[in-house]
Amino acid sequence: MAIATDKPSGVAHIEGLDEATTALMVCVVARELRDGQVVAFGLHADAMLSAAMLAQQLHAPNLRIRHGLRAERGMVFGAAAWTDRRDDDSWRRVEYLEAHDAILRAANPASPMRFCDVFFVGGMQIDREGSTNLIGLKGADGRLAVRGPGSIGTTSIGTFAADVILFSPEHSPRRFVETVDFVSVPGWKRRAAVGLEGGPRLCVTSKAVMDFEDGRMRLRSVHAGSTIDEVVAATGFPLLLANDIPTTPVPSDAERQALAALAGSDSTAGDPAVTDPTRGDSTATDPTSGDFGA
Amino acid sequence: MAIATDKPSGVAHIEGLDEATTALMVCVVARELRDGQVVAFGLHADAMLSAAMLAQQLHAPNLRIRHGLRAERGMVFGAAAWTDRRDDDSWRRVEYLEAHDAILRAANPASPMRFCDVFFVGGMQIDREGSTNLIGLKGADGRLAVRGPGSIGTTSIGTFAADVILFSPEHSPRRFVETVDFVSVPGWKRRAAVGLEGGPRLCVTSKAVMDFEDGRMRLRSVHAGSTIDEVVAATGFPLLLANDIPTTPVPSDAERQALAALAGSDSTAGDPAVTDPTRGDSTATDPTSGDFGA
Amino acid sequence: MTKARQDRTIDIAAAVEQVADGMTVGLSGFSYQNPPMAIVRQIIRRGLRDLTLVSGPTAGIETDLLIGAGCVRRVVAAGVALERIAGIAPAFRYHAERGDVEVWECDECIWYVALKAGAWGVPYLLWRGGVGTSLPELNTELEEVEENGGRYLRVPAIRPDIVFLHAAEADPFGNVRACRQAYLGRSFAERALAEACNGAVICTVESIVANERVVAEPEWTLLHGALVAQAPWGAHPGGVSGRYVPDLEHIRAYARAATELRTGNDGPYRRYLEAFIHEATDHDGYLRAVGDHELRSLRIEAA
Amino acid sequence: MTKARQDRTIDIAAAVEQVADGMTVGLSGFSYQNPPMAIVRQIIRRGLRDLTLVSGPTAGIETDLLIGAGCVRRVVAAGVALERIAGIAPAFRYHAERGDVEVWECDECIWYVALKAGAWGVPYLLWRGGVGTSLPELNTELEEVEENGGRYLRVPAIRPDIVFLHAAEADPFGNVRACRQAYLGRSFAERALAEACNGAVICTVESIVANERVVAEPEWTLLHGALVAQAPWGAHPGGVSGRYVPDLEHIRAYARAATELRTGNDGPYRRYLEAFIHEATDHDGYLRAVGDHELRSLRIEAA
Repeated sequence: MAIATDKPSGVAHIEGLDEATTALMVCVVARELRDGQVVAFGLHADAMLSAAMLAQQLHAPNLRIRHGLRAERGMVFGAAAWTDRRDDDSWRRVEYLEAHDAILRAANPASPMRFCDVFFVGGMQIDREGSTNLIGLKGADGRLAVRGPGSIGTTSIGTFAADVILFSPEHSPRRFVETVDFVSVPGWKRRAAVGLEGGPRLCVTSKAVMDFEDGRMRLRSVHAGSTIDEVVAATGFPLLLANDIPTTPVPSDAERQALAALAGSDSTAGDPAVTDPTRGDSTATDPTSGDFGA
Repeated sequence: MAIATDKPSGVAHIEGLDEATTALMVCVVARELRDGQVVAFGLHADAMLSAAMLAQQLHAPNLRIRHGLRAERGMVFGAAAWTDRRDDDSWRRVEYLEAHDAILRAANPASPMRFCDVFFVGGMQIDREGSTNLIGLKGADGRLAVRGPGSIGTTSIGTFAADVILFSPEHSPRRFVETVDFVSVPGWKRRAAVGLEGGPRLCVTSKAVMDFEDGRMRLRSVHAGSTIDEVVAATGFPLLLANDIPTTPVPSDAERQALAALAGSDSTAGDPAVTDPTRGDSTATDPTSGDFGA
Repeated sequence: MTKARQDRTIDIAAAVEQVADGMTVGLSGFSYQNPPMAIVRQIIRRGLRDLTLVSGPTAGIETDLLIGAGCVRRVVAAGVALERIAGIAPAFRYHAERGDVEVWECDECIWYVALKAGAWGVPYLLWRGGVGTSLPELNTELEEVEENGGRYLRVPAIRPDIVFLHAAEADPFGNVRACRQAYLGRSFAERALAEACNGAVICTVESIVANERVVAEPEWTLLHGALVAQAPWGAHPGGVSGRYVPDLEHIRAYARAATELRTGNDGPYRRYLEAFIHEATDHDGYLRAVGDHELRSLRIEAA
Repeated sequence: MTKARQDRTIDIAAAVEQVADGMTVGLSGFSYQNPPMAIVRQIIRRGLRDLTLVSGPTAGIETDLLIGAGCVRRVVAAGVALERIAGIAPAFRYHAERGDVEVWECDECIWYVALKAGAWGVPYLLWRGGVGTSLPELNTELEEVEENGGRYLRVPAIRPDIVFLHAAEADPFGNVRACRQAYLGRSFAERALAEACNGAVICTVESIVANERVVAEPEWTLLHGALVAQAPWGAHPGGVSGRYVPDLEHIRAYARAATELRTGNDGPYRRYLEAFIHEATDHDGYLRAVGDHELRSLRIEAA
């Protein structure tokens, strides 16, 4: 899945992806973030952090970031600011600190202190209307047969966020299914049924960028190195096709320079022996196989 | 209402009371506080603070104090630690600080972090079952005619506290009424009707000490300088009489020494021109007259 | 950086332009501490009407003055008082007794619970404090209900349309700080109001500090995302912890004037409004009317 | 002072004596950070059964180990994972799939809302997060209801019978502090657990500090009223912010053993329990089994 481009430095590492693909995904996300928004994501979402910081540098100086791992012009919301063997001191570089239960503030997106506008969600499964599943997979009897990690913070924050961005390095029929077995965060139709506003706006994978039309996922652009046919085949439901499906623009000079500048700040080296399928930056291959979870 | 005893120094000033009477009331309250309890009171309850600190010194070293004004081995619960022309720095001498909405913790008296066990309440009116009223007085038409200040923190904290201690320097038929016009904190019968545990245990005035028997106020002791008849006449409902009604014991040597030692700590001089009928340490004479509220 | 970060400073007049008649307005202040008085006076100058104030949780002169000036239809506060100067705030008392002003009868906890419901986006929360009292009788929005065999109040959500705060300092980007030297003002009800707010949170401050200072001490940031208006002495005659103490002489004079209302003499109160609000056409004018000498005497020296 | 202030220190064995089969036990820990592992191992040594764990909000090895050791009937957590080492905690996965352990399916916010209901003494609170998801289907205690035309979950109160925490330090009187050098561990879920707790809050700490230090810096006190047990390295193989980082090698070895459970081979897991819990008959024994060299390599140097 490598794409042919110069290797930009300073981008977060995503397990199993080469740096160029990661950089492209980071740029795609960064371009979607608008100035003044508050973006939030989970513990290990290094790529999302890179994207948010890139957007802050390039076009969104008023972006506020809520990230457990490191935060820039944002906050450490309680717990999570450490990683692996390094004790993180990012809380010394943020503008405010809040207790972890500040996540309850997600319930009021109208407040200037709102938890977020944009929230990133991954999943063991993602379906055509953008519902996600971190709960588990059904067996033949329709009951939960494969235990997932649990919904973590995704359910409520995903419920209240105006814009949900789905982030899935893996792009496979097993990940992209017609209907998720269990729902952690509801997609468009499920949201309409219970009167929720907002919903999934974008889905970024290592192969392509999708958006939504009338609540159904639609292919918007394909990364260099993949083809439309390949993406369609790798998706477990009929993907709507935009009228024009360009190649995803590669990182511009400005983006690459900004990414390189970010390399000067602390970057996180993933633990090469392991994967994390529960966050948006995961590349876990098979949630039913033994090759993750240990 | 002055009582004949040596004047102890270092006791909080209560408007309209001589120091000896104040000291006696402080000692009465201190004797009631048990080791390990958490006691809470409002902004201007200097006498309660003196009592709690005295108890801490003499027999209750594990007493925890929640006080807006100053706190010792306790907390400043948010707002209140200033007084008049002095900017109070008591937050530098406490063990923990909490935001003002820690008062919501009153709802769980079982937690080791509980807000309080003992809570002090005053009122424009206090009735025979120990209900209090800070809301207002009824006119002839049964509607609110005299506006009180409002219930402040008394209602909820008084609802959850195991022991409510009523504190009223003024002892008059107008303050002690058969039935309060409006209820800020419910007394015994009202609590039983809605299933509340705990309730008013003691009532301390400048004339006497009352407790409760079967949910009705009972005279327990009379301060030197007053008589049983005088106290009964000053109470606007039939006061139960204990079998033996002694003179309230005057401050012991140990109590007087401890009070004198407390004088070394910051003491608050009340503003002599004014009174505060809304807190337990008030001596406001007539809630319907013009001599308070301005 | 190709674009500059947005400056979130605003002036007092522009801040108050965001208020309209009938709005629900949250106000900081715990008794004498941190009331947004510069804003209050500008609201009075604009002649706004029918406001619902969410004050407090224990309100003081900011609420009394707005009531006395005729701006208020309803007050959500657990108490309105001027500490030892007036155990019942006099304009509040006068207008509540006349029925000009409706009181959303509550206590401090219920005040918080209503704002938590607002912040959490739910129609109500249950609360046990207040059962067996007169609160549900006087405040028809507090319904006493039975749940699982126990009695509770259903406390409806309150969501201010706009919130005004006063604090020691803020940076130009909306990070509001308490005074480093003082605990006070660090954990009042400001967060509860801001979290429940449906609209702008506007904070007047004694001084604007550099963002670098905020980043160096993030634990002192009270709240973020605010609009910031510089207003030195903006809490006067209230106090700001670590900066200046309340002006008791001024408050006492105010209280004397307000107490006259009940005797049918509104002259002193009208003269107070004239001298300190209408003739002093803005905050600087107010400070001149109070006098430099008086203000300086209130200042707290750094420890 | 005629009486001495009560020392609230306790030892690990006495702390765990307070737990009984079937209890609801709150545990600190956010992923690798601050799990009360010395307590967890003692619970396993005692062979306690049928516990309901209120872990997290995002649980890690403390929960996985208790499940693997057979102590747990139900888990209240928004997620159970070993970060990058195991995206789904392996013993949790194995026993949940077998049906040995019931999962009170929730997310982080619902976890907090349930504890807030517990702390506030109400039977339930309403919450909007989770409508339209599978949570009410999988967790029958979460009822989806209609209120004022909107859909909400009724989240029932959770009240732990006892809560175990691990923190950097405490004084002998129950004031628990975060490490001054680190933000982390300062604002986890500890307060939410302690506020909802029906019984004792017991905190193991790296070190016991003088009360004078607590009073000098009251803003660093996380909670008060706790019982305090000294347990240096008490979070190992988790980390304590400002003190030591998680022991990833140890966690990885543990995860390999736990992953074998699903293949039907429980030998490695039993050997792990033997070596680190049963043969190491107390916390000191555990630290000897881990090895001084390994522990020292994890220490964070003061900045």
